[in-house]
Amino acid sequence: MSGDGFSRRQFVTAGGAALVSGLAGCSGGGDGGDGGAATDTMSSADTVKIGVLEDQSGNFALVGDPKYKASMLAIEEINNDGGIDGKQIEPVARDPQSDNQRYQELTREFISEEEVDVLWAGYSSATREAIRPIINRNEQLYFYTTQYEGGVCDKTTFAVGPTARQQLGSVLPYLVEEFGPKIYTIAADYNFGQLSADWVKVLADENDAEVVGEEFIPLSESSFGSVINNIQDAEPDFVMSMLVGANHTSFYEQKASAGLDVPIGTSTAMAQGYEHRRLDPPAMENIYAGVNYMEEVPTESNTGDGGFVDRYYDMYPDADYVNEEAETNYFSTYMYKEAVEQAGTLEQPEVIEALESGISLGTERAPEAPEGETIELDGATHHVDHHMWVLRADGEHNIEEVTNRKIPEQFLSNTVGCDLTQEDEQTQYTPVDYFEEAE
Amino acid sequence: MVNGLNLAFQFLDSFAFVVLAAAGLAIIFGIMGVINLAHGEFILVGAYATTFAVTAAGLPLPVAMVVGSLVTALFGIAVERTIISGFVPNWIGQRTVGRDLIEPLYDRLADSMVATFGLSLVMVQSARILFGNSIETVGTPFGNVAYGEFSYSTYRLVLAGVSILVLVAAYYVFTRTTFGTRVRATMADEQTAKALGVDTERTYMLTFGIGSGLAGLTGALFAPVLSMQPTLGDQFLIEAFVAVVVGGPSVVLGTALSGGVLGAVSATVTNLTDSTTFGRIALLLAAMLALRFLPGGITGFIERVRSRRQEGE
Amino acid sequence: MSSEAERSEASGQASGETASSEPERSEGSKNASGTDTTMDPNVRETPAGKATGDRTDTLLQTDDLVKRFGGFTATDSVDFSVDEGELRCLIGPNGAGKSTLLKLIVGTLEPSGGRIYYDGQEITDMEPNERVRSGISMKFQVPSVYGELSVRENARLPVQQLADGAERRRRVDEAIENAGLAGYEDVQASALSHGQQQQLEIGMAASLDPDLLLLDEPVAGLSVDERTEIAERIRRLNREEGIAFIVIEHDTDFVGEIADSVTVLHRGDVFREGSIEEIESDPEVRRIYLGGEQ
Amino acid sequence: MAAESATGADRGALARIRGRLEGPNTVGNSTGFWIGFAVAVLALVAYPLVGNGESFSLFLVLALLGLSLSLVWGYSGVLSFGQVVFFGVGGYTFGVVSINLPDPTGITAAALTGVVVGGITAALLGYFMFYGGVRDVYVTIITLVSTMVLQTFMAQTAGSEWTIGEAALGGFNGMPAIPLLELGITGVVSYQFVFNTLELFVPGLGTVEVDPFYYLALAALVAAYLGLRVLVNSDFGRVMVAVREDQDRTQMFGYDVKRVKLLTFTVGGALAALSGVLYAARNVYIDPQVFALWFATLPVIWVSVGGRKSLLGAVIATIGIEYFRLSVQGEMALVVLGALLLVFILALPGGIVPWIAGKISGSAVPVSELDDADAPAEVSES
Repeated sequence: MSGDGFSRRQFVTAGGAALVSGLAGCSGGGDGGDGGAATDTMSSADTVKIGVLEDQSGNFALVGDPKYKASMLAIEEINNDGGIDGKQIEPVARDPQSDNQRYQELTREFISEEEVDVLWAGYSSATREAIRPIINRNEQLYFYTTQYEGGVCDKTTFAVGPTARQQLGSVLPYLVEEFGPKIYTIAADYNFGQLSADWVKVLADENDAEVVGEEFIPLSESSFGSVINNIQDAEPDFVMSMLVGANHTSFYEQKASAGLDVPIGTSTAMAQGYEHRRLDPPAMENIYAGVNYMEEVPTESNTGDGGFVDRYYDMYPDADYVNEEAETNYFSTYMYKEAVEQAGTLEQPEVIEALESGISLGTERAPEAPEGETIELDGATHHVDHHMWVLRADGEHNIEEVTNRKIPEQFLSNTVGCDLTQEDEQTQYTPVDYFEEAE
Repeated sequence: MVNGLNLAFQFLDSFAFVVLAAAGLAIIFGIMGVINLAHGEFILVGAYATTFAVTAAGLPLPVAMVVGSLVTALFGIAVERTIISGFVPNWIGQRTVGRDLIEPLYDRLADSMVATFGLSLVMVQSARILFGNSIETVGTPFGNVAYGEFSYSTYRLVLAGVSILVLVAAYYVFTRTTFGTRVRATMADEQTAKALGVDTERTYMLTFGIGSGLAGLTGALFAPVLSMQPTLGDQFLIEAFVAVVVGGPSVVLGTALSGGVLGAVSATVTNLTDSTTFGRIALLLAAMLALRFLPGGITGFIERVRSRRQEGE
Repeated sequence: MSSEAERSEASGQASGETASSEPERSEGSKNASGTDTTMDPNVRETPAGKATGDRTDTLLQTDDLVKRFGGFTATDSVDFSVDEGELRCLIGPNGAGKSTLLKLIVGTLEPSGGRIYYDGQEITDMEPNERVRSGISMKFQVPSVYGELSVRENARLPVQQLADGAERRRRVDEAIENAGLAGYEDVQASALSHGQQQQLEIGMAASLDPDLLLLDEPVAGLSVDERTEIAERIRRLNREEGIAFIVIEHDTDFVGEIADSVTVLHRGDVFREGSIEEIESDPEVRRIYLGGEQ
Repeated sequence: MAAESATGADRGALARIRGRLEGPNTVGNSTGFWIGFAVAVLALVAYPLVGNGESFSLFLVLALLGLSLSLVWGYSGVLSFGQVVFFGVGGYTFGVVSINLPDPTGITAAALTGVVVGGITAALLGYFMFYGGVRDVYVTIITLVSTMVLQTFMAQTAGSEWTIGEAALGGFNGMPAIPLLELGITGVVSYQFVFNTLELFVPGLGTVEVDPFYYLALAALVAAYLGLRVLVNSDFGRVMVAVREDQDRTQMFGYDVKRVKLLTFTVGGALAALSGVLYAARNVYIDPQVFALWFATLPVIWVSVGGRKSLLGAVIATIGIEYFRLSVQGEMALVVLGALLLVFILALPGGIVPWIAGKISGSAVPVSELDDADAPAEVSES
């Protein structure tokens, strides 16, 4: 891919070209059902096939597009730097359009026909759960990079995004200390929102705070008059918000215009959908995001000149924002490179083994992850001990750092005892099985 | 804790949302018989046009809103001329093949549904290609009104007021003006209306334009309050259809009444169960029951009651 | 809004007449069968077969039948009866309530008051399709055959409930032949002429072997020989199959050709009843017809 | 006709079968049609040898959903958005029952229960509407609203309290870990159709591994298509078409129009549920997206583009549109798809297959060649 920016016009023509090849349909090149010795085309013998399925249209395009762009950036950098173990990376990318049905079909095609060596796919938890049966059946090495509710202990899945416990664990204690113990939780009314709300209860118990109210809002809701009134009625010290999606963004706008100025801790706002760039100030004033990464994270490897942000915008001049998931796509590609070079082969079981031997970025062998310091991939749980930041937006939506510290993934390792180096598993654990206060 | 004023404000909020969501559709679907699945995208055009008028052209918000509605009205007329009435394709057809290419979509419910679904796919994706996955939102004007420990955004109350104004204006235009009578005559029986000298082509065009303009106005009014994304139209679609159908034959009055009923149900249940999910499900179930037990919709029911009372039974 | 026009035009008439509780019987009307008007349902047992010649049993009886649309009274406490095998014509100026009466009998309209008896049972609240099953069949004012289906398919629909296999085919062919549509079996019904559609619809209604066939202006808009054809058809059905008829028709010659007796409806009530000669010679009838009355 | 000879007898039987399959209510009644049909089915049978059977089977499953709407809308005039409701109910029921009874008998029972529960749901919704005098656009809107109710409700069933026995409904993330489809009786005979490969010896190609689920879906689709052809050409089918054309007139021929609509709606619901069961079995997963508005609109588009009054049109259009929708890529994909829909419905309002049929047979109405399909060995007296 040429070095200059991947402007929209080029993308459209590429789309057109893909359209034509696409018409040949998924039955085209594939050598059909015969599972005999794969008569690989020559190119795949000495290239690394990386499959990237990220939403560039549909409901999750806003947060999915940066993920796609970051993967392409990492791949281009590695290729320019000699590739993996001397082999150039051949990216295989299609737009699933935020449609779980397309994810399933494209995952099938990427595994059985394109025969990708590794797969990055999916923003929402629903998408992960939709394709995990296909991943498990084919024992396909799979990176899931979105921050999520946590608890997935799966032999071939690497959930390298931060978990709800890590994110809420970074922002909630600070807010309790800073503003007081009374918490009001508002969350999107689906799995992620409900499990995150359970984690707020667990963390409140650990930090002797108290959840005075909890409210779940359907993804399709966009008027928050009653929610704002309930918050005012409960008079909490701060609010924990795990709202998700386009419709929920309007909560922040409506909260500001209703004059509700209680501090709000969040694990989803600003870092994923960059609301502070899209809404008019002071909508996001006094919002505290507990995340592993945002474009404004002040580390040398991120905002320093020639850093990750600069390189990202060099490649995509008209990109909107470098969000949390983009960084995870980026550094996890380097983790994969490390693992393949350690394993010396593309065979997925060996690469998984190398990944489980503990890959860390920020050492002399591998560049530092944009979120800063060294971060390690924990072999047993396939999760990452992230460098967690708490960042606050002021009246003009400028982002300032509040705290930052390393928070390891504890739920799967300590509480559940998931150790994939010892025994294979493909289950998702939830806090309610282990903490009674999460009832 | 159900606070009277809270409940009232929430009711106004739901009422304004349902009525404004259904405003344009009441005319395009209610009066003209076109099931417009791209209704949400007409609202999107109004919202984007208003936002750009403020951010790019620097116009004050009220002026930008008028611009937003007009742009959508013109867009609506363009859609009507090309797809709905097939005037342009037939004009071309006459000159090339010597016959009309397509038949108008009026009163062809299923076909208009498929056509407008295709149109909505094109509009959402084009908006994404041209303007990206999101554009900057304008701020919400007017502060808030505080009462006790609560406060409510003044703009939301203004929205409720405007929604009533829109209804009154539409009611006046469509029932008390000669233009209104011409529209209803054309829709009731185009042939007879044409025979009576009504320029039905122009009436169809203008009526569709007004319907689109109203949808654009809804987009303009909600622009400061919603996040500007190509898929913002989806949240209006179901409420709009339900309100129009539950409203019944006398379209404008019906939309107001169904907006009231559905708004009340949604606000009350949300308050009682403290869950917006059940508030939304209650609204949908209320709509299903209304459609079942009031076959002619609310105004159909009123019509029957009035005529039965006259029978003196 | 739509019923606006109807209401204003009718309001002028509605007034006084219906106020009296006891429906004053227009003098001179005699009930053709001479039996007491109020039927005692359980006394009369239903005849086994269809009595062809026997003219004494009342097949249909309406009691104080009322239908109001808002303020307008379409039928005003009508007492009306038809005997088995009787060919009754229904005439009267427009808006006299003829079509309304038919719709009340067949059940597509619910009465505002009064009762309807058929073949000894009360059918006031019976579903329309149940009434058809018990022997009442109707041809609508606007010819309504299934345009997209062929003539044969149209003819099969009513018959398939009654017979299968060879018997069904015989009846289908018979219905098509009687409707004068032999050779048109595979033609799409919408391609038929107006007259042919009328004939087909009459054939379909008749093929249900009804006891009572209601025809709403069967010859409206037809040529003279088409009218005689249909008149002949009705008479043959009446004589050979013993089907009783209620036929609404303005054309008095047509009525003269077929009617056993005639009922004149005026302002929603029975105005005169009798043979065609009596009706034609009655000055009162001519007056209300020719609009002498303001 | 003269006395039948031996060959005549089976020709008579064949003609009788064909007689039941043909009639004015279906497009394509000529021998040429049946030859074309046989060729098409053979092509589909051979497809996995050439193309990827595993992914193509999705289109066969969705074609069943298209057929269900074609029956309900095309043949009895009820435009329903609710087919995806029964599709989803069927799929979820299959998931719940099979997770709780994961052995072959249990899974087979789960499949049947899914279809039955889907049919019952259709019957209940149908009774609620038709016996309440609800007609035309109101039916469409009620079914549209019912999909929204289910989507909103199912999306929030994520908590642990929303489990039925072992099966967690899973809320927005969908129901995980549906057992692999294995039909039969435990211990006696059973075969696993999903995530399994079938060795076929094909002369000239050697042994080839194909996806058995593809053939299960193909068999279900062909059986459903032929079954519906028999239904719509039967006496009941004639009443359905009469109800579609003019329900008031049909009532006056003594038919209980409400009951006819309810029966058709229930059969359509069961067929949609069957499609949902196969969908959930194939993907080993089902989520509330199946109740989403855009998914509920797809069947209407398939049937409109394919041809409202043609079962074959629904099948061909479903497979064609879904194949295209899935394979076309790039940013312009949705724009192209939207534009195509617009052009198709404006240019060919009647749908493709009736248009083609019209072109082939030259006359507007596909007239059946057999003069009378009831019984070939007729002896005409008159």
